[in-house]
Amino acid sequence: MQLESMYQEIILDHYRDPHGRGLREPYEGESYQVNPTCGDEVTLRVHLDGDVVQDVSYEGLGCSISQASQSVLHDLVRGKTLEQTLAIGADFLTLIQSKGDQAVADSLEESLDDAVAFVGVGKYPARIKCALLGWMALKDALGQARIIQSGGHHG
Amino acid sequence: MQLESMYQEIILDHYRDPHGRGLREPYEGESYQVNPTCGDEVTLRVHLDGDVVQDVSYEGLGCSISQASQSVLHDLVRGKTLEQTLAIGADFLTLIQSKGDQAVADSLEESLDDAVAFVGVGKYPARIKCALLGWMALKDALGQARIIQSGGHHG
Amino acid sequence: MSLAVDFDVETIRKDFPILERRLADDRPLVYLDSANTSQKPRQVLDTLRDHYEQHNANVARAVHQLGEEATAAFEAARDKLAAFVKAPSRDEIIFTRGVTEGLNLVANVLAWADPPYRVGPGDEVVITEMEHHSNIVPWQLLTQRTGATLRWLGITDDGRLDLSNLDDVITERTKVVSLVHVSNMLGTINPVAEIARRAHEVGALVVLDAAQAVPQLPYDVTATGADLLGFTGHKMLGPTGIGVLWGRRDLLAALPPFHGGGEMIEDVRMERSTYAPPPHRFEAGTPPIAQAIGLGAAADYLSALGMDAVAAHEREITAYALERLQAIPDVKIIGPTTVQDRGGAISFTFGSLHPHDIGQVLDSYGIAVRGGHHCAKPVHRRFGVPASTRASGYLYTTRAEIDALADGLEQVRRFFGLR
Amino acid sequence: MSLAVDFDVETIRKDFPILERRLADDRPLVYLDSANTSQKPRQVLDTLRDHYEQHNANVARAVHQLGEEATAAFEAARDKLAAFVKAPSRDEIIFTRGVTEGLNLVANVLAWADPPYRVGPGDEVVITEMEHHSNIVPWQLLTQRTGATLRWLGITDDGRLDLSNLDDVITERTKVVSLVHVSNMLGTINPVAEIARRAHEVGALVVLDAAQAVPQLPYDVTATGADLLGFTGHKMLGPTGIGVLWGRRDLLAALPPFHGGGEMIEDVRMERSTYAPPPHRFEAGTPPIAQAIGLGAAADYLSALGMDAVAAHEREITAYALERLQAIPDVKIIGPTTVQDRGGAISFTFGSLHPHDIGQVLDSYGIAVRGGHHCAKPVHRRFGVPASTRASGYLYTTRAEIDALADGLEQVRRFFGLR
Ligand SMILES: Cc1ncc(COP(=O)(O)O)c(C=O)c1O
Ligand SMILES: Cc1ncc(COP(=O)(O)O)c(C=O)c1O
Repeated sequence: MQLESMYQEIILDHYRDPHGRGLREPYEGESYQVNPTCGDEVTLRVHLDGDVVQDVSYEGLGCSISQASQSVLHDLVRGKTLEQTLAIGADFLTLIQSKGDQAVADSLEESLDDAVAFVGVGKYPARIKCALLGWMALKDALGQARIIQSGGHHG
Repeated sequence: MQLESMYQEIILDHYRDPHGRGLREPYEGESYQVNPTCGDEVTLRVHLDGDVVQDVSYEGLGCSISQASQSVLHDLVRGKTLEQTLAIGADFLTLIQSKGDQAVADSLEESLDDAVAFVGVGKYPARIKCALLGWMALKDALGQARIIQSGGHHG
Repeated sequence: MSLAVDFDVETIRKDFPILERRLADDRPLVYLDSANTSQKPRQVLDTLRDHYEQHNANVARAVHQLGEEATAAFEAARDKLAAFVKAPSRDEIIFTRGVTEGLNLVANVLAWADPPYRVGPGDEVVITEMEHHSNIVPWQLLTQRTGATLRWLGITDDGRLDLSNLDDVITERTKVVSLVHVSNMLGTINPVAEIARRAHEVGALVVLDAAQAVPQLPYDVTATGADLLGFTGHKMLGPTGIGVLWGRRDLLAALPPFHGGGEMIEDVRMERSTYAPPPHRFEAGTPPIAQAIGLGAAADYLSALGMDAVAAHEREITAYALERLQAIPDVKIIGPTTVQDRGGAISFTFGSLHPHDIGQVLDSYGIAVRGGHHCAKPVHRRFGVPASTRASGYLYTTRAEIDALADGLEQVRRFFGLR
Repeated sequence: MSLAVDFDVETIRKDFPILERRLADDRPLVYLDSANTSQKPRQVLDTLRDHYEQHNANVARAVHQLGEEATAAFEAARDKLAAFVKAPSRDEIIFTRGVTEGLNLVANVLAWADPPYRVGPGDEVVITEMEHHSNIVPWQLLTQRTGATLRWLGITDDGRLDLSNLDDVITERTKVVSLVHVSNMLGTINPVAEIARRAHEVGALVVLDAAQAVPQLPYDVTATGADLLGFTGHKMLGPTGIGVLWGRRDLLAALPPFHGGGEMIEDVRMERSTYAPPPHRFEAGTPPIAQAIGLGAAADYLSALGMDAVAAHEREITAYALERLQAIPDVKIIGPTTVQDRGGAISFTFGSLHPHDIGQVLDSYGIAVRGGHHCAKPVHRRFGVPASTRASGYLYTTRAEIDALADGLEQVRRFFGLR
């Protein structure tokens, strides 16, 4: 049945039992993102230690896909370097925009791990934004954090 | 052929040789009317003597139908009382709005004389305004003239 | 309902080609998103095609045969719409793209109007918390740009307008009261005549968003008490891209133009222009000609069925849906729970499940509902939910489709293991 | 023209059902009013019908299958139109009702924009005497309402823009220069890039009315030098009720919304709202969904033929018409008399005969032309005539139809006994 191609078991698991939820201190970057179509929203914080993403904390309202995607995001980027994090984000975007191409998913398994389960979402254009909401917030929050950091370096 | 049902010989005669054209003094009412769709325009004056329409003078730009209709108007109402003039105007409107009904034309022959030739115009909605432009100006100019007259009575 | 004798849903459904559509997994379509947009009967589609294939030309401009035919059909559509909502004059029917444009038209010209209609600093505009964004944002823009103040009526817990402070909100400072006749989210039918009475007492104009009302109810614009009123063609079997703004004739005649260009003029000089009388003053540019003609055909279709019968069917199907939905554990309806003063849109929550997830599972069974904020975020905020699921039927909706929805919701529960 | 190899008018005509129409007296239709509105190929009509019968739903709102299909088709139409005019980004394509709405959109938001775009007291807007009313009246309304000043470029006796005083008219005070790319009355193709250069020198925005240009010429928005540019679907084989406003992405992002409501928002609270990025910011309410999809099909149709071939055919048929018409005694063409920098509309006078009378007689032979001021009164005034007759062909127009026009004019002469 079609439905399972979007709602893979891993996604439902993350949805029912999200990892790392809640907003935590300290943080260097914070972003609020909203999906105008459905009103879903997320607030996401990043805590950097030098070049390393020490924590991603988040809170918000949304569907299973957006909630699970944020949980997966948390797992994937914690402990990664900035550069690795941005690369993972780019890979996730590629996955979601692949229109559900399993070959693309397979090729990204090393980078994305569990998150390749989201490949099916790409077949549902209306849900793509749900899967990306947290990742947009991450990119935005990282941008802020780097400005603060570079400000720190210069000052 | 269709065309002759609109352009009856009488209409073409009036068009080629319009009666009473030109703006004259004295006058008590004047009206300027324009057909927004085609830009045709007419300026028309009425000269009343008591209750009687002594003269209708006019000038303007327009197609054969509007020109001929103004010429016919001039012939019809000169020398008529105000009340007769308004009745003739109402009959002309009925004729034009009859959608080309020859029975209506026949019933109005006494009142409209030559002007029943315009019955065919009623079949062409886009041309109805052409035929009525002068008559709208007449109604407007008469209204003005009566205000002036009644002002005179009171004053 | 004696009126519904000729109203046979199965016969009606045969007029709607899309209802034969098979979706993925060869499922039949169960279309319960009619408050969003209605489906179109072949009578409307045939009219569109016939117009384009036989009579297509621009209107009010050409003396040739096609031009006369197109103009006659377009203006006949104006007559049909005037009759459909019992407008006292055909010149009161302005064709717009939809109700959103109609409401923006009103909000814009009121900034430019002469007194007493002009909205300026110190004036107040009153709306309600129940409005669609299309009846909120234009007034926010107007009041922000003119220095006027926006005020609003609230909503009671059972989804009715809170009129307890009506006389405090609508005051001598109020210039405009604009509200929705039938809510697209709560379903509520508002007591518009009562509110209009208060508004007119203080000399305010009354504007109605009748987007959900005209498709569902026998309509008489003057009975509403409104001065101006908009609705939208695509929700009443008509094409997209067309709507109507109705306004009192004397009021329209006193208002300045909205957009400039095309046939809205009387004379144009480089220095200045004069304008045509209504309705043309407000119809700049080539109008949506084919769409107006198509909407005329939609009005014919509805009139042939009888709007009393359409309304009776809507009530019946809504009552059945309210009953079935309320019987499902964890379903909570937002808005009136009986058909008393209620239209056909039913919004609800289902446990803690998100409307996207509910809609996605229903969709896998061919059931089309809307999930989200339905362009009515403030109402959702009022009820403390970010989004809801909405089911809305129309004249082609059957009880079996409501059953499918109820069964579908049980599948949703199973799929997500709703706790 | 090597490009025209695949361009066979007789084959093309088979795609246009209306061209088989028999008029009164069983005359075939000779449609020479395409500058007013074009006819529609069955490919466009089939697309419309298929959309309504198989995929109809509202867009950007629903997670169900029909909603996804309708949204995908609507957004694909945006891609097609972006490609058709070589827009650097799809987000630069705003769907409007037509060019009139597009131009009004621009004129309105410039009243509300932040600096440097806002038009206010002391600022100047420059147009030309050659404009369609749709590119005059919006700027009159803007300048009247904001206290700005309207100025314009004149026309030479042979129907070209008079650029001799360009640097005096476009000055440091100029905020906007808005002009027609191809005149709907004179046929003139204006040197828009040259004028845009001067406008940009003084920091003014350049707006183009491309209503006649996009249907006839291979188009590249960036090559025009425009900042904003509008065109209309019904003149390029598309449905009525749809048009496009193109704008530079960074410029659109800096402009405030036009109308409020529907999907143009990011968040709505009763107190205030925030807005979506372009293009959605400028598309309030349910858009003309089916019409946009239909226009996409029209763009496909034109692209398949190749706009170079379409333009070559237009030039060829225009050259032939200019030649035939000029050979008729008493016919006087208003505007350029050769195809050099010239589009397809040919306006003319015929002795002292009124265009209504000319058109009526031609119509009795099945020949459809336009008579009147063609929504361009100032140009007519400039040439000292109240009205003119206009013949305009398109990709389906044949030489035989031009012959029919020339023969028809001789019948007009006979009928009225032209002296
Ligand atoms: C040059 C020009 N500008 C503007 C318009 C107005 O187009 P629309 O009526 O489709 O808005 C037209 C056509 O009528 C035109 O030819
Ligand atoms: C109550 C109400 N108002 C306004 C609208 C907006 O209608 P449209 O998008 O057709 O302009 C809708 C429908 O979406 C509605 O239900």
